[in-house]
Amino acid sequence: MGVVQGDQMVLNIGPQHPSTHGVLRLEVTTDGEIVSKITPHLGYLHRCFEKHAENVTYEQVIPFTDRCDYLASMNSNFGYVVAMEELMGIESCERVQYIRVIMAELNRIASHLLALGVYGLDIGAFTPFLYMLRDRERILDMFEYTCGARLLYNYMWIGGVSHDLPKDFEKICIEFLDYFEPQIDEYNNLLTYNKIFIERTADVGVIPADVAISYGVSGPNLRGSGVKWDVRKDEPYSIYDRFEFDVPTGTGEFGTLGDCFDRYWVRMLEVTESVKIIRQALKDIPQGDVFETMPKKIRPPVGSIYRRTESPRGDLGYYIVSDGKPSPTRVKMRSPAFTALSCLDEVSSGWMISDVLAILGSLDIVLGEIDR
Amino acid sequence: MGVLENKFQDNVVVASLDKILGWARSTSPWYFQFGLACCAIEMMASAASRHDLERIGMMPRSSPRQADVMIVAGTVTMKMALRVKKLYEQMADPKYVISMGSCATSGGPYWQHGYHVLKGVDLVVPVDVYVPGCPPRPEALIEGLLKLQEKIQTERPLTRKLA
Amino acid sequence: MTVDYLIEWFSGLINIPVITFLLAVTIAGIPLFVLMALNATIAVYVERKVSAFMMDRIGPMGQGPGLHAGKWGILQTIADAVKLLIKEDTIPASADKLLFKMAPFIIFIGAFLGIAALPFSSVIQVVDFNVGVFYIIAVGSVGVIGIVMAGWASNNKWSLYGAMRSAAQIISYEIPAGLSIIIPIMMSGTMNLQSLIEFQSGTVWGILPNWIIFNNPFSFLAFFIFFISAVAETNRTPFDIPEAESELVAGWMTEYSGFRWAVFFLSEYANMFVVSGLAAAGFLGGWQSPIPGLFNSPIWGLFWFTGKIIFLIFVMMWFRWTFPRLRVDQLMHVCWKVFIPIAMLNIFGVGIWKLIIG
Amino acid sequence: MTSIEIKEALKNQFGKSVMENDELPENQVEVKGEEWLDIATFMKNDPKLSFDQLECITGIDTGEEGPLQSHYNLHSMEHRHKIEIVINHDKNEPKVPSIEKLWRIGDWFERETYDMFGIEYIGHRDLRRILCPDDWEGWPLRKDYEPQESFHGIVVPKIKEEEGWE
Repeated sequence: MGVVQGDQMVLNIGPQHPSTHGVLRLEVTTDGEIVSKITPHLGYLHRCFEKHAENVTYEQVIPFTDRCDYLASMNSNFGYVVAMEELMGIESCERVQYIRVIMAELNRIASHLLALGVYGLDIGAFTPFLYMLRDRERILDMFEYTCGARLLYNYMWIGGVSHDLPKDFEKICIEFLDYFEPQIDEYNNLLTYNKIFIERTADVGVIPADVAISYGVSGPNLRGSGVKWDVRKDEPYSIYDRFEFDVPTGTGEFGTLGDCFDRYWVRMLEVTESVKIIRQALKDIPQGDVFETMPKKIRPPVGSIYRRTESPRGDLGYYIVSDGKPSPTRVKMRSPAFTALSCLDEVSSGWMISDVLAILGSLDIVLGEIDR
Repeated sequence: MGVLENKFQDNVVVASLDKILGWARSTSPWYFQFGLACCAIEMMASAASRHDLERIGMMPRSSPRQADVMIVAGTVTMKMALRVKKLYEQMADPKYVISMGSCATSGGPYWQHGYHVLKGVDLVVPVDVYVPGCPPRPEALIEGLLKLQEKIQTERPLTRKLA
Repeated sequence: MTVDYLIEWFSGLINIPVITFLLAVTIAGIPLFVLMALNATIAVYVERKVSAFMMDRIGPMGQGPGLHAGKWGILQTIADAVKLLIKEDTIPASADKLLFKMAPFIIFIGAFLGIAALPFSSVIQVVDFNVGVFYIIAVGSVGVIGIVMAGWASNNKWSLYGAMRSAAQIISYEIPAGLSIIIPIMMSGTMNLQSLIEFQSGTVWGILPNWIIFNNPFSFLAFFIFFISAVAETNRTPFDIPEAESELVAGWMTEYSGFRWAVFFLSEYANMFVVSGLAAAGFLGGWQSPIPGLFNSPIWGLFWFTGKIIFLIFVMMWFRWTFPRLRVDQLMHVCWKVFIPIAMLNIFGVGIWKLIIG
Repeated sequence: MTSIEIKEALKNQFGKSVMENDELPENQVEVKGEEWLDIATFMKNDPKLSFDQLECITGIDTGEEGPLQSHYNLHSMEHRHKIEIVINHDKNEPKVPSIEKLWRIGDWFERETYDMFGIEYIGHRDLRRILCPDDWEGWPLRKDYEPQESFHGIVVPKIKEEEGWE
């Protein structure tokens, strides 16, 4: 445990703790229930992604990106292939672009469902978590039907995707969306509008917009603070500029702008937006060969690129340096969860222990991505 | 346990008592919520509605003291290895370990250049069942747990062991 | 009651008061203990099944290789209990060993003594105190001493947090619970549980049974305050902050394993039984039939009383698997600023009601 | 503003500290390490530039002959423009002023780069390793890094090429 100094007590939350979302250790200085300082200790899942990336070829990096953000592997893949295609100056065919968007948005729903469910669990509600996981399973089924894997897909390749969509995918996907949309109301009735849930999340852990930007907080966490920033809209990549969707931002509905409830609520709204995008994409998807634009040899020219994409957790950036050899000189992943976690100390000092875990849950961190 | 363990000669009574104890232990292996990485998500999926680990009597516990099975779900790093060992030591006997996924078994995809990855959790704690896969499907995990239950049933906790 | 009969019967055989008393108490205690164990076993099984059905799962099904836990997993909790009995009893090196060992039994005694005074039927009751209500409330608060002992002795920060939260919570919620249970006492004019239940016979407005909950609006409100406070006293969601799994790992039970931990579990379910029993006796007519005038024999009484308890326990489970958890300050807020003032006003209201109407 | 305009603005303000380097692509600007804190302060506070977001700090080891590099990706939420700053470090004694007071995320990014490359940030309030354990040896992402043979008694099994496990 820690050192006791006067009337302050040091409490170690983690590395093994039910609600640290993985193996994170928080060294919390408390005065009774009130928290005065938090020192996060990372690295319990440091799996040397960047070292591996330097030692394997460009295509072989993709499976490692899967394992970084294991809740949204499609989006991790997407970021890497978008950066690589830009570095190589190639463009994949239309069908591939549509398939990628559909997969990425489906995975965004899956990831948000888990985030929302686990957040309920952090607050103490067990049942919504399982309801959301139940619906997430159906998304995983569709992924499995397409590429054979449930969690880590290695689906998006440079210039293409590993498998074309199955013939009846469209039908299955529409069926799922029709089933899923009414479910959102059920979650809201069960969890969102629960009085206790609102009491626990509204006004708690407010991140003002300027603090959020200074800490590099991005994605739903930044939008929860009222900043309308979405890479899909503001720096469109792939074919996101063709779809109509809103960027939901926090409104401080039950409390202050930028509190835990706003972050939670933005995620819930984003799920609906993703459904919209998928419906549009399914309507317009052209026929074609998904292997058509895949380069035979991947040997990007000397140079470097930094490209960011919108993963469910925020701006997922890849910095890739090539020196003309078959394997990259450097691949750096700018992980959104890493930046989100960094503001924990500033946001949660002065709150109670229960609130710290509520704030941590609302940031939706994935340790695989923080530690890489 | 302690007091009674391995104290008795083999006979009919002890054998049937052993059988009852083995039944009880194998029927209620409570697992330790110990998610490390990607595999933890599949472990959660196994416990959730579709696969439902509770069917085979598994209940999650978050304190090591009350758990019987530690499912090492995910990559164990050097920084974590010492903690894994400590948590294992904190569990009360009888305790079992399942190494879930190739990372926990051997380092998995990270075995070659993973300077910070422990090459197999069996370097720090004894493992009863290895479940392969990256990550193993929930079905695979359940199969591993059933194998563990079979193993527990063959144990004879009361019978004195031959030297 | 039962104890009195036994003492009378034994004194016909042996004429030494101490021995007859001890014999009678022991013999009366065994069924109580069996009841407690049975209650915990069944309640844990039911809780697992109820939670599973609420979550779209199926719960324990007794599946497994070779021998398995029966159809629908009905032997599941028995297996759990046997396993816990033979599991290693770990005592942390830095723990206060004596207190660590004693704590589970103090919690157990608190729950055990409470059951002794529950009126299962007009003839089945172990001890019929003339201050039964007061007695149950009093022994119910013994448990908190055990919890604080457990939390302190474990020498673990999670345990300490859990114990401190628990002490604050249980002591606070005893006040609204106590203030609300005064209302049946005011109306019936007795603290004896049997007379309290007898008071509730007959009908009110011709249709509803004359239970105290239906008697007047104040008592109706008082029941809910009592029941919610009772849920809080048993440390269950949404008031489970002392053992909040996602915050405090397992709260004050963090360091306990095996048998000692099983005793905690036993006591938790026994506590639920006791508070539900008190709610049933005080507000829901105890062993009175819900259809006035019908099914009123003592055997039916046993059925009605346990039925009401089971229903209340089910509601507690329903709470647990539906609601999120309150924060510690919100918990105190609800108690001191909402429940206690309302409970006080209730007493006042019932007094006026009695003066004017009844 | 475009990258070229930003570069011009920086040159006007700092003159020689902003270096001419034709090898770099258009969106990158190389600056002198010693002046970096002043340049960064200007870039953050100047209303025309107003880079309020530090997106990423990337350390790069360019090989045996090449230097250690730091790449700072900056972005302005207000003007929606971006630039990449390059700083070259001496490999034997990589030092650069810390900018964690300007952009709070710089704190963790700098700690990460320190952890991986051993670049020292002068003026950082709490420069510790962030991912590796505190008693880890070496800078893992440098090209000449050799993994540790044992860590707190845990022996790392060595892998020989082709033969597999030792």
